[in-house]
Amino acid sequence: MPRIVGKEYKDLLKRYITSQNEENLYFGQQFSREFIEKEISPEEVISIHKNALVDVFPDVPDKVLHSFDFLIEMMIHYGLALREHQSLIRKQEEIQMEMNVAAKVQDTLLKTKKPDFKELDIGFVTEPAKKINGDYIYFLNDNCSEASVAVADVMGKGIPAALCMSMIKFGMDSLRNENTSPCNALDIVNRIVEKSVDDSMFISMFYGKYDARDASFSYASAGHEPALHYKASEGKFVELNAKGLLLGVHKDVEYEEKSVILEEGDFIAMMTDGVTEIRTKQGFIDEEIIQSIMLEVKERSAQTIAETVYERLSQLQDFQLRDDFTIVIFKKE
Amino acid sequence: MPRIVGKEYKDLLKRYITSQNEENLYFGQQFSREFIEKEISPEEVISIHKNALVDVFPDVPDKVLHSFDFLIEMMIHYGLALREHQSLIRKQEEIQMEMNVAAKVQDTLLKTKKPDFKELDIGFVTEPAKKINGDYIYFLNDNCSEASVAVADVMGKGIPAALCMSMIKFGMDSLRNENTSPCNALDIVNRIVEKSVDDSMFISMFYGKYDARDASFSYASAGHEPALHYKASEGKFVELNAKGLLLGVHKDVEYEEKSVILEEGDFIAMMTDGVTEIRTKQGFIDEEIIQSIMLEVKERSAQTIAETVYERLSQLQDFQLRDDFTIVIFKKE
Amino acid sequence: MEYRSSVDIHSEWDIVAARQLGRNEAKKSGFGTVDQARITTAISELARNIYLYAGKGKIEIERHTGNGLRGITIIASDSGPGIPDIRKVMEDGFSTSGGLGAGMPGVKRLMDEFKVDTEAGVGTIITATKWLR
Amino acid sequence: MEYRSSVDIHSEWDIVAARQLGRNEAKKSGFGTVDQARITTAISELARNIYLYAGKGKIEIERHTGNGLRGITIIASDSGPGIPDIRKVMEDGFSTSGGLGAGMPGVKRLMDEFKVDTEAGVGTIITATKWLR
Ligand SMILES: [Mn+2]
Ligand SMILES: [Mn+2]
Ligand SMILES: [Mn+2]
Ligand SMILES: [Mn+2]
Repeated sequence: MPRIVGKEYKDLLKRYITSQNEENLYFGQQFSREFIEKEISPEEVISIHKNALVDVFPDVPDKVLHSFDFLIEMMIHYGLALREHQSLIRKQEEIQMEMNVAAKVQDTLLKTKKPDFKELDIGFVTEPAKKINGDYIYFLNDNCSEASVAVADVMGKGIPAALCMSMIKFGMDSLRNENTSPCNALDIVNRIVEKSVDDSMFISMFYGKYDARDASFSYASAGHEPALHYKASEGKFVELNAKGLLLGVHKDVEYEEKSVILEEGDFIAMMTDGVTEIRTKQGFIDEEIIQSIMLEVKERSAQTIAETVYERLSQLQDFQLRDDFTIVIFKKE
Repeated sequence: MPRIVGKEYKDLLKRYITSQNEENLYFGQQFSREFIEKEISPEEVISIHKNALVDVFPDVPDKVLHSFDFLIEMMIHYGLALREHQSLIRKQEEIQMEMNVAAKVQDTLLKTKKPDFKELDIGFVTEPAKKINGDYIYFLNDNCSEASVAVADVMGKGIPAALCMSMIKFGMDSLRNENTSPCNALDIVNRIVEKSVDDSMFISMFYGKYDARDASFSYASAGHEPALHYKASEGKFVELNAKGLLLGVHKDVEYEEKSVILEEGDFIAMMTDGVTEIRTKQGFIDEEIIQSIMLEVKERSAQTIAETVYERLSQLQDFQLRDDFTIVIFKKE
Repeated sequence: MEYRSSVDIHSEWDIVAARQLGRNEAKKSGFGTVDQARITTAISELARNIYLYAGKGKIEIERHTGNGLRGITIIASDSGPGIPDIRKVMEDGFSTSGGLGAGMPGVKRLMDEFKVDTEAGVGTIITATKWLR
Repeated sequence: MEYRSSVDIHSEWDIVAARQLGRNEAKKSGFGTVDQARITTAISELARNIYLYAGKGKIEIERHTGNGLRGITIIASDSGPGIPDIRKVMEDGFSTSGGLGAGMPGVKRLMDEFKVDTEAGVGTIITATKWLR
């Protein structure tokens, strides 16, 4: 324990004992912060105090001095808790840094290239609620006439979700060379997931495929949120539902496949539940809000539509996402 | 502040002031733990102490009492640090739980089956330094005459490493159906890694393949620690080096492939740098320690050899691993 | 009934004046020594923040008396730059390691109720209350 | 030169005896009040662990004197079940929340050097030293 600290403490204590004014307490407290920064433990503070008191007031009764020895003993465990605290803060900072690196690795690992496709304008936004994203978008662009996308949401957030996701990525990679249908794609990914993860981990996925030859959009869903089809001719939205279990539940699942034709100005919005199940302090928002936001900007680019939905909904939530947020727009030009 | 606590404290203090014996300090300290559990802050302890002292010793001088008021003021920031500590511990527990789930997911995702192979006794230990392992073992057992293993170490530890590892797993999965040579296996995995991760992420890998038809062990290395070949006939170890860059650096790398013949009682030890670069407070350990540990138990099973190395080296490090620890033993019976 | 008094913060000495006012009011409200020290520390932190980050401002002390709940409210207001990222400022873990003193999470812990209103370029009002139990 | 003395641990009262021995030896070594209390607390934790988890054992105190380094070593030994997962026992974060007291990380912090030897079914020897500065 530094001697200078004891000297300074004695001076402050002496002044306070002489006249109990606020100024001395203010400086005393400022001084106590330095103590904490210098990792002086509370039992040392008591000991410094005891020595200062004896100096200031030499005839302090023995009983009082004994009482300080007792108090020092009482403070030892407080001192330990404080030192543990300092080590925990260091640990916490390490974990933060690790999460930042992990988020960067995830970005590179899962990067997917948006197809550059004539007649089809593609836009998307995907934002994690915490550092690490548990939603996932994967684009496939097999040949010059087809563009596909898989939108997935891993149950749970954070690291466990991220680990599962890299599995999906490599499952999807294995589809690259096959010109496959939506229900077939889900079937293949489902087998991989079922084999690789345990029963507590589920993944929902929407798979959509646009075929430029007949302007058809075919889709299948593994327990995922329905997509929305904006019909420009009617100025209305239609929900695109397709039956199918979540990925990873059973080995053999029948995925229903459906299709619609896209007219000029039509678009498809594929989302995760982080978009549709937004909660504010007042409760869940009405899903129609999403449609009305999209209606406002329906003439704009696919990317603008996606970004507008994100900005408006994140404002509604005071800019604090409770779940990962992902939206993909396929718009027929 | 509960009144009962004050009463009990007063009794303890009174007894201590009367006779300064150890018993009272022991009970006092036990009591102080309860204080911490009840979240009684250090400034409250000083206040309890002051009140008890006045009770025990009514003619305590005013100056002493003022000094306690000063001490209370000094303790306020200590009290805040302690409460912050309690909230950090709760946060830490949350992260721990997430890590536990992630570790479980990783285990399931990366599970590999040790080949059950006649003539070849296989043993291994892989222990993460933190919750999540950045070392990886992958066994392949293509047919009845060949058993292969890949031992990998992702640069860095923890979550970022775990994300990369699932990529390696799916890279290896794609080898399953090819009866490939070690240098070919490294070449394929290198291309996947190079494509998927950014330039700051490197992976070292040792690939070994035992062929029962001629008792040969062929191997290749991507910047990995050399393996050790124990020659029973000479009672000595030989290092198995093979040239090759780390995975993920360049797209096209030539991996050197070599091979040795295993005689009865021979074994190969493949390790990560978490085994060979062990540091104690006194500095790095001499690598010969590993050899002398293995010599001691060379007659035992492959699993016992692996476990003995782990136990001894972890003791040398005071049971605190600084890096993930992985060792695989292939022993000719 | 409510008694209201205030101290303008222009210099470091005004921090001491605000502390003194708070301690007196806390004593009048019937708070014990430890709670007096806590309320005073909270005032000290808020006044110091005004002095350091806004230059000047005001600390008001409201003493709630009467039959209902008794307690003390601190209102710290300034026309400074505002707090750009409240989430970050309210985060734990830096109050003891850095030189920032107890910081906002500390003030929140010292009191029972805590509220921040802030707008960039307009200023900040922090309201914190402690009830007598 | 080294002075060695010891206390057998069979009952909770022996914990007090071990503490007393440790405090006396620490005082003789020239440690101040706070360090005396720390050494005594470390002994207390170790003796309590013996009492709770091994049933019986021994606390030895070695006092290092002479021209070189001066200090005190505590050797706590038992023939109990051993510590199954030392890494877990050495982990931070549970000493204050649980009812386990300072635990092993606490003892390590109270002293300057710390070493555990343990084997399942054979027993545990913990050695901890504090140097006089
Ligand atoms: Mn999710
Ligand atoms: Mn979701
Ligand atoms: Mn590593
Ligand atoms: Mn390593």
